[in-house]
Amino acid sequence: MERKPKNIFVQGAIEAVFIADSIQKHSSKTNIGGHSIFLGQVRADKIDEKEVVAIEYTAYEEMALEKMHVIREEIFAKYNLTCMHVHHSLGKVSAGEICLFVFTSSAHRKAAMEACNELVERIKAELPIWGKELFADESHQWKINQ
Amino acid sequence: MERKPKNIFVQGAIEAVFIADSIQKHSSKTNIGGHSIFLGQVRADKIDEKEVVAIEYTAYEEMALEKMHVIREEIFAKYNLTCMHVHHSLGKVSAGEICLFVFTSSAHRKAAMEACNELVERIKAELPIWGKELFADESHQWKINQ
Amino acid sequence: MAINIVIFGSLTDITGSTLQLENIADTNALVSELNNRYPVLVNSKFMIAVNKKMIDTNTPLNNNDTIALLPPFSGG
Amino acid sequence: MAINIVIFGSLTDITGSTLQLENIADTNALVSELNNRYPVLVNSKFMIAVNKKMIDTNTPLNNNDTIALLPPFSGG
Repeated sequence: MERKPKNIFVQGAIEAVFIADSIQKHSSKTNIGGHSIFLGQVRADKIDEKEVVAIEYTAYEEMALEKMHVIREEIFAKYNLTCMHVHHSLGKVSAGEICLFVFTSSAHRKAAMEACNELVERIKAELPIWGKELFADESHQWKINQ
Repeated sequence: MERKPKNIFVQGAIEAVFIADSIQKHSSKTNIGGHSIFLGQVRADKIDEKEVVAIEYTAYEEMALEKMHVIREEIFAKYNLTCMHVHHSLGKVSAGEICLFVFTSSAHRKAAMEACNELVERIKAELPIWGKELFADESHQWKINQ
Repeated sequence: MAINIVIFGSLTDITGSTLQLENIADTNALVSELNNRYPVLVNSKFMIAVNKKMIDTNTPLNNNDTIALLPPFSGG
Repeated sequence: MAINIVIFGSLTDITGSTLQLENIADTNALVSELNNRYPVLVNSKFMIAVNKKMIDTNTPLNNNDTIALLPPFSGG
């Protein structure tokens, strides 16, 4: 099955109610036995006495969506999944808010769990997205992924 | 820190809105960087032309809660987690509905993900809970975990 | 001496969900008595918990002990 | 010959978010020119994408190519 590139980007934080809706939609797919979800949340890290109040995300959107499409196809080829959904914030996301939502479903739990873990690693390593950590005094520092 | 045994049991299906509330509550914990969630959903398996319409769960509740308490302590000792929540249905859960909700959070994603996976495996293997697969014609078959 | 037995999962189709037995010295005697009463139990795989602790060797039973018969778990 | 450069992440603090340069034959020449204009760039780690494809060897540039300067990703 050929899949079209999907937009993964959301302006601002990802709301809990959006996640609930996404879960609810899967109740009609009665071949699913397990869902695996990863949520990235913005941490109020302290750096030299200053606290991160928000992260502002930017992306090379076109390239990120093309790359995400490739990753999606590879994950679908590798794991026996029923569905896969990825949402990433752009713009400002405050500490405590959700900036990444990865959601995989499969008949048996193992595929969903392994695919979810691999997706998160690949999203962080391969998508041209950058986080700018904003401090209360309006200074900033660029986020570094470990 | 000593933790008291918590009740993990919920009557009937676990609703998406309950999951959303649980996620939302963590927005005040700004030391969290990642949440890992597993949801078990009842599959409409076909067995000899008959379709599972629901699973009815029963448990040796007291023993399950004691065992879950031990598992919780062991997982907290093994992984650097901020929080851990487990909810399992009792009674009838229809195909397409959620019967298990495992939710772990940590500063860095790896602990949350690994703890979530291990919790799901241990819950399925070690908690005295049984699923009775109900068919439309009111016959049944006892679920077997693989 | 009375022992209370609680039964779970597929075993309830054979025995119902509770039983009370008298004069059962230990878990081996219990299994014999159960197999006597419910011959199809011989084909059932189950574990025994005494006062919520799983046992794997013959265990003496005391008055008012609670015994549970636990077929393989299938939660989740 | 005009090439359009889009810049992301930490590099925007040095160069701004877009640049247009003329008469740049290839990506090696581009890096030299950028280092000339923005000496602190020498200390920055970044990759180059030409028309959204990451390159890792010197690559000739054509009219209206879009070049992107990509510091290490930090999404999620």
